[in-house]
Amino acid sequence: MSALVEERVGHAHPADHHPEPFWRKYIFSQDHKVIGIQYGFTALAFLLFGFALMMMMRWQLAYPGKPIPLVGPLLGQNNAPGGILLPEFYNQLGAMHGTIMVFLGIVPLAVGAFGNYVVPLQIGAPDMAFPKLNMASYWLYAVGGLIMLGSFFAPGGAANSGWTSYPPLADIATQGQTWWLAGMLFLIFSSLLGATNFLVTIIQLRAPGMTWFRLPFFVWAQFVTSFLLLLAFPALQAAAMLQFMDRVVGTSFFLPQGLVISGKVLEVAGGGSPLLWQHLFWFLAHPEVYVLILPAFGIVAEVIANNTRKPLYGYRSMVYSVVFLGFMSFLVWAHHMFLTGMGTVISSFFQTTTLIISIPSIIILSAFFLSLWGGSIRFNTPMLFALGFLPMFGIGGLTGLPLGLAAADIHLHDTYYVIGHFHYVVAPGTIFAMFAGIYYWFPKITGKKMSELLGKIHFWPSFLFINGVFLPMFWQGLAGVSRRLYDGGQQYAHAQDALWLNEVMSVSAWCLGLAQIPFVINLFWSLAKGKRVADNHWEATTLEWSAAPSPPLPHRNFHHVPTVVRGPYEYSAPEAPDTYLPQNGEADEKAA
Amino acid sequence: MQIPYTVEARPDTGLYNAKLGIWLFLASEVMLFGALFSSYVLLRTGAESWPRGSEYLNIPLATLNTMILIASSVTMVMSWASLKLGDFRKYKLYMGLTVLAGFGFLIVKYFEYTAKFAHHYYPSTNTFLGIYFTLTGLHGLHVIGGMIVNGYFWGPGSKLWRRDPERFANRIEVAGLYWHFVDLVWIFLFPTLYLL
Amino acid sequence: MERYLNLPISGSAHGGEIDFLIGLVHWVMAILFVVWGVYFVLALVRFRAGRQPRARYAGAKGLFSTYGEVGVVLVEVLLLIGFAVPMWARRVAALSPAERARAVEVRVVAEQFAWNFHYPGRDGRFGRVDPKLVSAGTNPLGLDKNDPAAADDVTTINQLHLPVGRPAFLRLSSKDVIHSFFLPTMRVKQDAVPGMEIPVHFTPTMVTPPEGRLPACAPKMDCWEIACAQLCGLTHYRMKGYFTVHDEAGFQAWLDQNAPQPAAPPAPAAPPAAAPAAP
Amino acid sequence: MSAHDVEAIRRQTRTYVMVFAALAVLTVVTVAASRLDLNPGMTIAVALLIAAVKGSLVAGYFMHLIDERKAIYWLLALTVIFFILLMFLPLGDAADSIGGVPTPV
Ligand code: HEA
Ligand code: HEA
Ligand code: CUA
Ligand SMILES: [Cu+2]
Repeated sequence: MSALVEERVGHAHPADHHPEPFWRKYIFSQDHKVIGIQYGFTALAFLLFGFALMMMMRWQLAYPGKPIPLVGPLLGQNNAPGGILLPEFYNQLGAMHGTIMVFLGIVPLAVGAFGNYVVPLQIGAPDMAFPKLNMASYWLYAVGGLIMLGSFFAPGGAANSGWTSYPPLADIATQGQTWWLAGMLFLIFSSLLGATNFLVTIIQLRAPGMTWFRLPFFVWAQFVTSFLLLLAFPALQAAAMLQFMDRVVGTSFFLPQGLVISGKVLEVAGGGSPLLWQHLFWFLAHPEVYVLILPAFGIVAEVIANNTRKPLYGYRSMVYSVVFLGFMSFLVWAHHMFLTGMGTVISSFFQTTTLIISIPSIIILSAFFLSLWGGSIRFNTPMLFALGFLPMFGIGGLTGLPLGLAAADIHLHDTYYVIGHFHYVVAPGTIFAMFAGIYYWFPKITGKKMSELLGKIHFWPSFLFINGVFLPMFWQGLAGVSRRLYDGGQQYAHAQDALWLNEVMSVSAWCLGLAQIPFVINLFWSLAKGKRVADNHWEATTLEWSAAPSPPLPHRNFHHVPTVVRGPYEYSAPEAPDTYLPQNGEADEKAA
Repeated sequence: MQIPYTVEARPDTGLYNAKLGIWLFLASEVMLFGALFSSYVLLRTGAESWPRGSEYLNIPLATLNTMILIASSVTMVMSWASLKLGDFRKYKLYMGLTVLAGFGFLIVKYFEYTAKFAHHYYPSTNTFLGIYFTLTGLHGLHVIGGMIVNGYFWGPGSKLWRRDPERFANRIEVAGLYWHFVDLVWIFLFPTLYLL
Repeated sequence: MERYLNLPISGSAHGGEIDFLIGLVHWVMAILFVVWGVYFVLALVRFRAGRQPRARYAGAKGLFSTYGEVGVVLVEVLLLIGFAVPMWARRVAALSPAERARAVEVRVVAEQFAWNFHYPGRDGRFGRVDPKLVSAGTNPLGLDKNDPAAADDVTTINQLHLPVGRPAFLRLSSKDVIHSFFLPTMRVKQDAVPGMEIPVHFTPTMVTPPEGRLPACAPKMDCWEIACAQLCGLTHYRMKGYFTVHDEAGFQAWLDQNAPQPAAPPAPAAPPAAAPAAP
Repeated sequence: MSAHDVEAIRRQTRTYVMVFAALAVLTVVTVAASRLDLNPGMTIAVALLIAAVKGSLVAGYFMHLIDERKAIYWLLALTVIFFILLMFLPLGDAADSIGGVPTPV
């Protein structure tokens, strides 16, 4: 083995010797760590932007028709005359909030940033398999993001047909929709390249001894995620192309015969099918929601194992569950389409698969809960966010069950119940996991530690207010309040009793925004002035902590290739002197 | 530290990185064209009537194009085999032919398209023509992409041969896999669009 | 459970079972949540580092989770086979001929941003419609006034009236984009997809109380409503209609009142029962 | 490169030429078959069958799939499963739909 190590070290990358110019090192970098950080900051910025859009919407929902204070006058006459949001602008904000949060915020953060930074380190690889492609992925993402942002300045503004872009509405929408499609094509291409890269990296570049069942759960989660991206995204790619053709060239793939728009017969050939779009869209978008959650599972697994100081409960069954979850996620998509005229046979199929897919989720969540048993739990900031994730994902997941039963979905479909369901999984769920990841790996990335005090000031209000935003949504949804309503339901008699909640949710959302200030301060302050910490600050077992310095070496990560001798979570093993046994064997040799 | 298995195969998988990479990418391409085929089938079965390809399209030209693409696939695989046999000049010849065949294909396609436009057949005319232009257009883009890659390996990219022949042969194998896939897609497009 | 879930009143024959299902699932959810929640809090307290300085390597033992998971699977199977699937089958099954004969048949045509209703009138036959005849103000359905079957057809905008106790058979379609036809009080929701016509049937079992009817209900925001649940454009948020369930006599009276005046067939009069524009 | 390998490659190139011939012949056959006035179902079946054979030849020989690593087979099997789902579930939904074409009269 040592010969191999020797040989690889011998081939040291030329970059180790020549200092790279600034643009090679930080802008068009091919180092997975720099690319990961680029992804991270870009994605955080988009998250903040998506949140900002939502804060404006929440104003309109709480105080319909009142001018938005401060920002209102800046939005322009076309969008918000006198600071009052117009419905067309509200719809743009809604569609772009969804798109930005999903495709430009969470996925790039969860996969692009954490995946990129951590996966090669955890498997003991010097970099991703294809560094140039990695760079291309990031830049395609950046271009796609710019197109999305630019679309706000298109005539008629940004896309306004929801993030789902259902035709015919999207087919006849203003130009922003074309920009949306173009932007999506870039993002899709970026994700496809990224996914390919991850898969090759994980399959090919595992260090000696790193067998499949010694992979940290985070790597497994990223592995399955990449498969989802690779095989599901092409369906949206195809759909986006077809919609693009409909809008630009005048085909009618999604337009049936005899449409009458505002009293005029639409001059198209017709013969298309609006439901075709929905099939293609959800063929992607359902796996996509697992793309949002699996990396979060991965992060939570790492943080929980580390901070309970004991092995994860049922690591193997978790791995089988996550693989099964990934597979099944291709089989449930039409649970978003129960009300499109679905017959008994197909609806039974999709109801069954939907309930089946809840089982592996339950197994994983139960494993997290049971992992706490017998632990010695350290309540540091990453752990708080990881622990916060558990019940929040639980609520989100549980509320998926009534939606998965078609008969119950009759009442709940397209109401705020759905909004509540998925925000519980993505916001206090995934976003909390992302925060856990940031606090957890920050010392690895910078060699410095984030402030625990500010971290706690970040966590507790966030936890409180995020529930204040999303819990009332179930109540509204059960009353039958529809989503995507410009005035939050003012028009409707059946919404009246639940209207007062709009203000509660909005105030919570703004407080949630304020609660992020300590985080932003903490992030930048710790970057500059954080306390220096040891390489393995959390006394962790996985390779990124136990075998690499903090920060890891540019372009090669490790001083020499680690050799893996055991599973990922050997904490508090009875025979070990320490509370942790690193995955690589060197520590053992040193001890011997 | 260099990235392992860029040239030699990893023992347990038996693959070098780029080969696994291209197959993964092709898997996503299968899903892309699969989604479009699926759209085609759904639109066709939902349509009241559907024209036969021959009502609009020129079968002899398309047959010619099929032959051209098949031939280019052979020259492509021969160029790789020549490298394996260490015959760089043959490689150049075969690769050059492959790129030329790509041009031939596009030229024929150009005549096909302009003939359609001359008859005022546009993508917007009906769903059949819409899907015809979309599928062949996307396939055409793939051909162009392949030609750029192949052209690069025929020209400036071939310098690698002298430095690292093994690695160069791998690259040609990978480029070949992509090119054959483009051929394979056409093999399905041809009957679905023209003959049925 | 369903009583505590803030559901609107339910006035249709099948509404009760949907509410029951929603209630049942929420029971399952509540049990899971409480059991795991209690465990969670206990575990955090019991195994905090201060109290448990060194973790136990072996961790949780026993088959607690396996039993739990098997239990959940069984419950889910029961929910599916026992309730969800048969309920859905009843929702989408075709009406029996006998019921079809008793049913009130209405064509519902959605458009940006209104609901058009088309009753066949006394002859029980719908007049011919043609997209080319659509004119926004006067003939939103594109009804061919020269078709004899059309002569007695009743059309309304944003006003759906149905008799109690008889099945309603709605044929749902859309002129432009996808809308979703939502009657909260009936537990009915169905997308209206252009290019498709989707049948919906349900039986109102409750007459709209006077305070829920126009015009009495409007100032107090107490009406029985038709909502649009699918984003369909700018004023999706107020694509609202009114919905009234009458007793049989009241329904007939309403129909007669709104039947077209036979005197002037060629002049397409304004739709008889145009709703007051949404406030 | 050993003499053995060289011989193997030479043998392969002969195969390539044969495959080319087969592909060319099948192309002609499929065009000819489309001219026979078979019923529509048959026409589609024949055309797709021939395309499948041609496709397999390309994949098997030019892309070396008949002698490939397990990982690739697994990957392609997975892709094929999802491809089939994507192909047929939407069709199944259309067939099972309670909605119909609008029949106004
Ligand atoms: C990360 C994202 C994510 C995740 C993980 C899920 C998970 C699930 N989703 Fe969700 N879903 C979305 C994101 C997500 N969803 C989005 C974005 C939409 C809307 C899109 C749109 O229309 O715009 C949506 C919509 C949606 C619908 C369509 C609703 C409608 O439009 O009418 C349905 C229907 O079946 C559904 C079902 C489910 C199910 C059954 C799960 C299951 O996988 C959940 C399984 C998990 C559990 C069952 C939890 C187990 C809990 C315990 C073990 C106990 C917990 C204990 C404590 C809390 C203490 N989802
Ligand atoms: C991943 C997905 C995601 C996430 C995270 C969120 C987060 C939030 N969402 Fe959203 N949402 C969607 C996806 C998401 N949403 C989608 C898909 C829709 C449907 C759209 C449609 O109808 O088409 C939707 C719709 C939607 C609606 C319904 C609108 C309507 O129907 O009209 C509402 C209403 O309140 C809402 C609110 C919120 C709120 C308050 C948050 C908050 O939780 C946000 C919290 C965010 C943060 C706390 C981020 C803070 C960022 C930082 C701290 C970064 C710091 C930056 C630097 C250091 C550079 N969302
Ligand atoms: Cu019509 Cu929303
Ligand atoms: Cu889903």
